[in-house]
Order: sequence, then C-alpha cells, then structure tokens
Amino acid sequence: MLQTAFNGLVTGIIVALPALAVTLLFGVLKFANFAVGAMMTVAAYMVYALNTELDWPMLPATVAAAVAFGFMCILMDLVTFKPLRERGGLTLMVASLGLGFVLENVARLAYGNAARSYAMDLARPFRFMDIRMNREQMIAFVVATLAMAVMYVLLTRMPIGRAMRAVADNPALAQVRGIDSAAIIRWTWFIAGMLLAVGGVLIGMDRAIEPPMGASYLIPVFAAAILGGLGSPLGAFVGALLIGIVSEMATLVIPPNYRIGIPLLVIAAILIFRPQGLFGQAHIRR
Amino acid sequence: MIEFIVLMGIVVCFSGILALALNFQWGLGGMVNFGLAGFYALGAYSCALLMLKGGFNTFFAALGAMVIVGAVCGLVAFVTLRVTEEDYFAIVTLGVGEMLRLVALNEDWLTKGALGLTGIPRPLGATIPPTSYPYFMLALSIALVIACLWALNRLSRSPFGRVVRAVREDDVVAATLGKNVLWARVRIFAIGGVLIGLAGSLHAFYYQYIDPTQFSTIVIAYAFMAVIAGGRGAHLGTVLGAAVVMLLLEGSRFAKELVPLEADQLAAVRIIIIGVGLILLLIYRPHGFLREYRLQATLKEERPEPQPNTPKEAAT
Amino acid sequence: MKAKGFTRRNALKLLGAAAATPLTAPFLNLAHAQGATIPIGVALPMTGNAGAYGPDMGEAAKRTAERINKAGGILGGRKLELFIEDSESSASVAANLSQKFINVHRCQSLVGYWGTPEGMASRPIAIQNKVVLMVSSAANAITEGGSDGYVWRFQMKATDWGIVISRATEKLGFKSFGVMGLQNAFVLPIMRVFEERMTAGGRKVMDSLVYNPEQPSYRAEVERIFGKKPEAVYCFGLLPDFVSIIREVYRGGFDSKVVALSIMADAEGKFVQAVGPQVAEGIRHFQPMPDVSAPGYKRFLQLMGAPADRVLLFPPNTHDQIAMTALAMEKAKSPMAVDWSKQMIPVGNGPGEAVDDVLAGLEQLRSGKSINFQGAGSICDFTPNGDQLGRGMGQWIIKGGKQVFVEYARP
Amino acid sequence: MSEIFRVEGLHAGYGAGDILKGVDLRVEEGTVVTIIGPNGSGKSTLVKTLAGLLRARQGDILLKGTSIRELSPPQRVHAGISYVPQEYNVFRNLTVLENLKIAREFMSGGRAKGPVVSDELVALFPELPSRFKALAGNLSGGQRQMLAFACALAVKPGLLIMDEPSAGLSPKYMTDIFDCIRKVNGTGVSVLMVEQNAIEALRISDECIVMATGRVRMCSPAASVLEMPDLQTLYLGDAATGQEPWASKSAA
Repeated sequence: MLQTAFNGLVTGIIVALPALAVTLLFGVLKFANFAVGAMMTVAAYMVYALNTELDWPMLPATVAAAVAFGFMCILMDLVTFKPLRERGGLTLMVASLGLGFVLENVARLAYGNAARSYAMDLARPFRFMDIRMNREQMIAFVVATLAMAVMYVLLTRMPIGRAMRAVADNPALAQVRGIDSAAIIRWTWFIAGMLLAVGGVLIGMDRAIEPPMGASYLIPVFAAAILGGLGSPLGAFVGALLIGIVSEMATLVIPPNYRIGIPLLVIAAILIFRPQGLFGQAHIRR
Repeated sequence: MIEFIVLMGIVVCFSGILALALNFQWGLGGMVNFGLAGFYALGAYSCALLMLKGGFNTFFAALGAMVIVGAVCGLVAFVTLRVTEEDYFAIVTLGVGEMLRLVALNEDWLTKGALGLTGIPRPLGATIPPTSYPYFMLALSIALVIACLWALNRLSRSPFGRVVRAVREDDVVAATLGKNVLWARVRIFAIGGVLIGLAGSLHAFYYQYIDPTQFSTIVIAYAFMAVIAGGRGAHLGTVLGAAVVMLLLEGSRFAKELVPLEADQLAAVRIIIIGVGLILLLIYRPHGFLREYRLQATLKEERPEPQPNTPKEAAT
Repeated sequence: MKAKGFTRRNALKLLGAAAATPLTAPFLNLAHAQGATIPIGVALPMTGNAGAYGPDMGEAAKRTAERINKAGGILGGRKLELFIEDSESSASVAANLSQKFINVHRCQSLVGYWGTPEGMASRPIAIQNKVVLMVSSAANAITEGGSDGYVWRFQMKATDWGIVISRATEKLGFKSFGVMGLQNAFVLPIMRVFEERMTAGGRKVMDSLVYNPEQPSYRAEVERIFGKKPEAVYCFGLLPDFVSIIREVYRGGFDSKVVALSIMADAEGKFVQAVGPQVAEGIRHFQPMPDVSAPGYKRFLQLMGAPADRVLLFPPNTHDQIAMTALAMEKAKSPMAVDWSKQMIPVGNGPGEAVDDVLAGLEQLRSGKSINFQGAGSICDFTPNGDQLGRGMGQWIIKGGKQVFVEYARP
Repeated sequence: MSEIFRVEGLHAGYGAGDILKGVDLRVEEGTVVTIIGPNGSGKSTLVKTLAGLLRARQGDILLKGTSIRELSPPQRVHAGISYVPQEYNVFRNLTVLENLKIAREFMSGGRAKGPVVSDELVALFPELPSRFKALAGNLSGGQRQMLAFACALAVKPGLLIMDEPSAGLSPKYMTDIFDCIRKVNGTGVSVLMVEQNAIEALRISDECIVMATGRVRMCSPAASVLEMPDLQTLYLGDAATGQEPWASKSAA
C-alpha cells in the first residue's frame, strides 16, 4: 500500500517538469502545446547520443542537451508558432500537433523503433521502512524538486520571472510597461525547453528510450497542468504529484490497463467544478 | 490496375467523409477534435457489432453507428463545453479518444480485443459477385460523399449554418446575440459525430476486419491535413484535400523505387512530410486551395460576412 | 454542383498536382511484369511496435529469390520479382498492400505478414481473389474458418506455444507463478493454455494481468505481480514493453525468476543491448525455432552470411515461404495460385524424396520426381487447413549476456 | 516654451477602415493637455496609437523633435513616454509591489537606480505602501487607478499619456487623481490625457483639444473653453441645428 503511494509520487515527479513547461507556455503564449511529448522524446535521444556515442556521463550530457534544446525550442517557435501568433489558440494547437508528428518521426528516422536505455548500470534499490527506492527515482526526486525551487525563485524573485508572469497576465500592458514581449517569449521557450529536456531524460531513465515515449505522457501532463490551474507553476507541480498518486493508487481498485482513464476523469471533474484549477486565477479573457 | 484505383477511390471516399466531419466540427464550428481516431473506432465497432452480435442488416447497422457516435459526441460536448473555452475541449477529446481505443483493445468479451472482429458483412455483399463488388462499393461511397456534401452545404446556408460560423468567430459575441451557444455547439459536434459514424461504418464494410491498430493517431494526422489542405470550412475542398493526402501517401508507397530510403525510414519520412505540410499550409495557405463558402449571393439582403479572422488589436 | 468558391483554375491546379505524384511510376515497369517475371508480394512490419522484426525477414526473402533466379528461375527460366513493402504493424495498411499486390503487381503469392492483425486483414482479400497468403503469425484464428487451401501458416500455433512452454515448466519444477501479458492477439491464447495446464497440474497461478502497449509506466503491473513473490513470473509480449518491465523488476529488487519469449528477451540481440547483461542474467525464454541441426537451416545461415551460432528466429520462415512458392509453382507447372495451391501439401509433406535445398528440389521436380521439402524454419509439413506441423520450440537462458541454448522440444 | 510632442496627419484604425483620419496636435513642455469629444471620435484609438499599441498607417509622431513612429511600445517607454490605459491597467495576478518593481525595472531600460518606491512616489500615493503584499486584482477601482498611475511614474517620464484616468471612480478618488496629475505636472512632467469629465479635467489643464469623427476639430486654451456657455453642446453637438459648434471656428 505504502509502496504504491510512493510509486505514485515517483510517477508524479516525472510528470511535474513537463507539466511545468506546459503551464509556462500556456501562461505566456495562451495555447496548449501538444508537441511537448515529442519534444521530450527528441531531448531524451540527444542525451542518449551524448551519453552512449560520445560516452559523456549523464550529468554533463543532460546539462548540455538541455541548453542546446532550449535554443532549439526558440528556433522551432520562430519557424512554427511566431507566424501564427495572431491566429488564436486553436490554430497554434493544431500546428503543435503537426510539430509533434515531425519531431517524433525525426527521432524514429534517426534511431529506429528499438527500445534503448542510457549507459548507466541499474542498481538494486535502497530499502527504507519497507519502501523500495531505486537510484533513478532518487535522482528524479532531487532533480525535479531542484528545478521547481529554481523556477519558484525565478518567477517570484527575478525580473525575468516577473516579466513572464506580467506578459502572461496582460500582454498589451506588459509592452506599455517597457517589457519586450518578443524577448520574454524567447526566454519562456528556452526555460520550457530545458524543463522538457530534463523531463525527457527522467522518462528515459525510468522506462526506456523509444520514439512514442513522450506521447504516452501527454494526457497525464495536461491533466496535471489543468489540475494545478493553467498558468500557475506551483499548481502544475502539485497537480502532477496528485495525478501520479491518484492514478497509481487507483490500480489497486481498477484493472491497471485503464489507468490512463484516471487523469482523464480528473480533467473532466476539474473542468466542471473548478475550471481555474486548484491554484490558478480565473482567466480574464478580454 | 484499374481495380486498385477503384479500391483506393473507396478509401478516399470514407477518409473524405471523416475529413468532412472534422471540417464541420473544427473548420466551421471551431471545436478541435483530437480524439477523432477513438470516435472513428467507435463508429466502426458499433456498426460491426450491431451486425455480428445484434443481427441487424448493413443499413440499420450503419444508421445505428451514426446515432451512437453522434450521441457520444454530443454528450462529450455538453459535459465539457458547459464550462470552459475550447482549448480544454481539445485536451478532453484527446483523452476520450484514447479511452475509446483502450476499451476496444481490452474488452475481449465484446470486441475480441487485439484479435479484432472478422467476417464483417458488406452491403449487398451476398448478392453482388466479389469480382465486381468494388465497383458497386465505389458508386455507393461516391453517392454518400455527394449526399454529405449536399447536406452540409444546405446546413451551412441555413440559419443554423450562420450560428455555426458566429460561434466560431467569437462565442462571446454569438452569446450576446441571443444564440444559445452551448446548444449550438452540442449540435455541431453531434452532427460531426454522425459523419464519423458513417465513415467508421464504411471502413468496417471495406476492410471486413477491424482491430485497434487501424485506429491509431496517424488517422488524426491525415484528417487534419485533409481539412487544412482543402481549406477550413470548404466542404468540397476538404474532400479534395482528402484525395490529395491519400494520393500523396499511396503515391509515396509507389515511390519506393524513386526514394533511396529503407522501408522503415520511408514510413517515418512520410509522417514528417505530413507534419511539415500541415504547418506550412496553416501559415501560408490558411484557406487551403479553396476559399470558404461566402454568402456573396445573398449580399443584397444582408451586409456581407465579416472577414473570417479579422486581426484583433495588433499587439506587437 | 459548383460551389461558389471553387474556381476552375483552382481545380485544375489541384488535380494537376495530384496526377504528377509518383503514381505514374509503376506504369513504366508494369509492362514487362506480365511476361517474364513472377511477382511475389512481401508485406513485413518495418515500423510500429513490431518494426524490429521486418528488416531481417525482408533480407532473407530477397536473398532466397536471388539464389533461385541465379540458378535459372522457375517454369522455364521465369525470374521471381519481389515487392517488399512496410505493413507498419497495421491491419489497414497490410490490407491496402495486399490489394496493391493482387491488383497492381498481379501477384499470386503474398508472403511475410508477421503480425496477426496484418494476416487477419489480408485473409478475406486473398481468399476472394483466389491468391495464396503465407503468414508467420501465431494466432489460431488465422487458419480457422476454412480458406479453400489459400492460407498457410509458417509458424507454430499460439496454443502449441502454450503446450510446449507448460511441459517445459513442469520439468523446471516451479510451484507458484505470476503471469503478465501484452494485450496482443497471439499472447492471449498462449496465456490461456499456459494457465489452464498449470492449474490442472496442481500448480498455483497467484495472479495474472494484461497490460497495454506504450504505457507511460509499468510500475503498477510489476508491483502487483512481482509483489506477491511468486517463484517464477511468465511474461508474454514484445521488446519495448519487456525492456521497461525488466528494468522496473531489477530496480524494484524483486527476485522471482523471469521466463519470457525470445522475441522479447533476444530480439536479435537488441534486448541485452538495451538492459545490459547484469539485468538480463538468468532470464529464460522460449521461441518456435528452426531445428538448428537441420541441414536446411545450416545452408540458410550461409545464405544469410550469419555466424554459425547465431539463431535467426523469423527470417527462415520467409525463406521457406519463397521456396515453397517456387516449388509448388514448378510442380503445378503454372504460376496461377488456383493450380499450385493444391501442390503445397504434396511438395511439403511428400510422399517423395526428402530435399532440403530448394534448387535441388526444383531439379527433381523438373525431372518429374516428387519431393518432401525440408525447409530452413521447419520440415514444412502442413495440415489441410494450413497449420504447420513439426515445429519445435527452443529454450534458452541468458548467462553473462549470452544466449545459452537449453533444449529443443516439439508440441 | 519648447514643444515636447507633435503629431502630424496621423491615420490609424482596426481592420479595414481608418478611425483616425489625419490628426494634428502639439503638446508644449510642462503643460497639461486634455482631449475631449463624443464617443467614437477616436480618442482612445489616438492614445493607443501614440503608445504604439496600434500601428500608425500614415503621418508621424515626434517626441522632442525626433520621430518615434517606428519604435515599438517598449522602445517608446524607454524614450520617455508613459501610458496609462483606461482599463486592465495593472497586472492583477501580481502583487502591488511586484507591479511597481516591474515598472521600475523595465521602464527605465535597465537604468533604474535607487529604491523601488521613491519617497516622491509615496508622497503622491500614501495609501500604496500599506497594500504592497496585496494582489493588484484585489484592490478597489480607485486604488487600482492609483497603482497604475504610480507605475507610470516609477521612472520619471518626459510625457505622460492617460486614457480617461477618472473613469469609473468615486468622487473622492476622482479629485485625488486630478490632484495627483497637477502635482506630477508640477514636477515638470507634461501630460496628455483623454477625459470624459471635461470640467474637472479642464480645470487643471492648460490646453484643450476637441476631437470628433477622427480629426482634431478645435484646439484652444482650457480656460477659454471652460467659459464657453454651453459646454454640453460642444460635447454632444447642437441638437437643434445638428451642426457641430466648432464648425464655424477653424481648427487652431
């Protein structure tokens, strides 16, 4: 029982980073980015290339890939989303679907379908009050909590973070307060890209690296972002943990292969009873 | 060779009807349906099961499938749209689509799970000899496509059609005009569902065997590509879009000799082309090859329709 | 029915673009197909969840056909022409391919068809068009319901897998079991037979569940099955899901023995490469396999240029499919399936002189003798409804990252 | 006095038609100029265009003689123009202090020195320090207007443009707002504002501009306009003759 709750926490932690990225992107750019899954896949393969082909240890490989992927996201935004900036959330969403197909299949083109894993030897678990924790899960906890702390400080203490929240709150006013929205959008994509890269690595470590790995996380990630209140980063983190725990605990009751239904039920419930999510502010649509 | 073209013609027809459904839901009604594959599977399985288990003949089975998918779509729209904007709607349809596919995969007692349903009868399958059946089916499919086009065109020109477009332009404005927005959206999505049910039934009749692998996310990619290429909102354009997408895909299968890629890379490249094409068309040809139907004819009585997407305050 | 916005110029531009697509390409080489060559359609999964198995099978078919063509082809010098296509592990794509093979390339023999959905979707098409369909998928339904001799299986029936694995398990002496299966057409019959025989034999199946392909994680499944600490856990599925499950098992510190299928625990070496020898240590796996001692298999290894100890599981099937097509056509003296489909059993089962080289077989048929072809993948004996007899199953255990052969057993 | 701001032949609008059909106006340094006119005369469109939120289609906008037509809104802020929109003029999901911090950090283009909230600002807006931690969205209408005003002054601007600062305010806050404007102007900041409250606004203004149907119809000292007998007719047009009162006077 306790182990299942812990497993839920682990699933939640892995969902947290991409959920954070989705919330950030939705806050500033006002559209649900359906390419997040494929973006994580591409980043995971970049780290795989550095790790196995160039024999970099995991940490430098992940850091380098994260920074590189941040810039790649800025480029992808310029090419795909910037020309559509004025066309409303729906068009952007469909464009992100197209981008998702492209990215997943670029990974498939380069590395084929076989499941692969990083060159790090698996370790037997630590035992702690009859809960089993393995090394990857520990790393995931540390990395995700660290990322959340950095994000919290950035968004509340640093000018860049405040500016991002300002643009999310009221883009026109932000301009008139001297904020260069284009720069803030670049920053948002860069940070979201780094979060997605680390998220992709955590999935790759937890499970295996294969082209559809990112896509299988789409529904839980969106559920977490919505549960937390789209636009509220803290909400996304808590939402992710809740989604993780609820779906793992549910497997004690329902057959495990319907587990994907849980995040869906959560989304439906949230949309009906509390659309702005747990922490989000009701969106004022001008 | 002719027979293969006839068979591909049939596939284009029911892919076209599926694209028409998406076009109606998204292109006209402004509601993005990312669960298309799941609803499509629901249509095909309902039709097959009504025949195999329910004993209905092909006509009533197809009718039943259309009603079922229409009702489910209406229910999803009703539950989800009562509260929120359409961004969340896409996410919910994604989830519902995935759930429907899972049910088809896991409920062996009903759908025989991964083994799929085989021996699905076809309209007049018994009376028409197999060798000339494809020609009959092509004629039937083309007739159905024309019927759908005719019905959708009449619907677009009717008052309900104007409500549909008003809802897409800006549902707040539409609400203020007294149109019951929620009810309009539920009906829009349900009518789209009916078309999906028809396309699903034709799929089942054509392949005579259905299993979960036939309803993967690639179906969604092809449908969106067809709608965007054909020009959102333009019914005939959407069908032509579906034809072009199908020719591109089947054509690329023939192109194996021309393309130096290995087979497994060719499949990946094909989807990359679809993805890139989707984005480029959205940017450079937002109206696809054919303009959305305009009410120029009735200019005299009413002031002309507003531009489809007048740029709101230029914020940059 | 001219819609307002649909100008003629747009229409021509659109149709012009459509016609210019490579659709025109096949017309060029269609002309000479009628006369000289004999077209054979080969549908194999190069992508999708079974994408790992297609490429090698395609290579085997290509080399077999080349070898026959080099030796003068069949039916008085006509060459075999293969059309190898990717079925994308999808039933609808496979069905469209089958239509294309029959209607465009005029094939009378469709081979490959690794996955059950692809085989099931193509079955009605082949029977209606009186064309032979040779599959290498295991689900029983493929050969059920009568096929007028047009559907042949080059693989062991799923239920037979269950029988052989159960009998071997009795020898291994495990007392309590957990069972995990991928939601897949050929897995379920194996699981059912295995569980029936185990409980019949008084052994205890503690828990059994089915999971979906491409799940975000398999933690809950592993926790539920391995958590009950059965002596051994039997896993039936494919490579991607098994890699995730085994990593979860190792990192979870579970110590039940793991038994699986070779398509999961070997997959031409991809499994050990993905999880590493340490994690793969001690995993036992079964798979219908060619009789490695058979001369036909040894000659096939040379044809493929593969090292002697390497065990190729599926490529021998496509080799046998091409070989049987050529031999049956030669015996029936006609490329039309309606004729040579009746020669499948005489050529495969005999009576006649046992032959394990397709070229030798062709020579003897030309000189009027009857043969009993012994293929690379199996002895190629069939039942009237198309099932293949005499297939054996190999058992391996992974030691130090190497596949150590244990025993070969027949149902 | 030298001229700080000039607009020549400005054309702008949303979508197809032009709402501004050739606007010309000047603001002398250190003065307060109020623009009045009936609804739909293009007042709000004008200030949005001056702030850069709307592209100018024709004509030019000059700050201290140099054209700022090509500058983006942030660049215009760094050049010294502060703009207070009529509504949605604060970041509701951020705290009062954060609103001020953003204004300070970004309006100065990084040149801001000294404390976030200068004493001068606290003097002008005594109520704010007590509500620093509160979310701007939770403030009352008047307090929000004050905050918006304070943010616009976080970095001393050359010209302050305001879009109906007194809209929707209780009388107490209305007098406070105009009081503040007068004090701010006292410190050398020129002010250009659009106002419905003509009388209150003109009392503290030097110049009055009357706009109608997208053009400046009249420009004259605020005092003389105040003395005009029937200010309403000026505002709503002469009901009887249907003729605009300024028709007779040629635009200044």
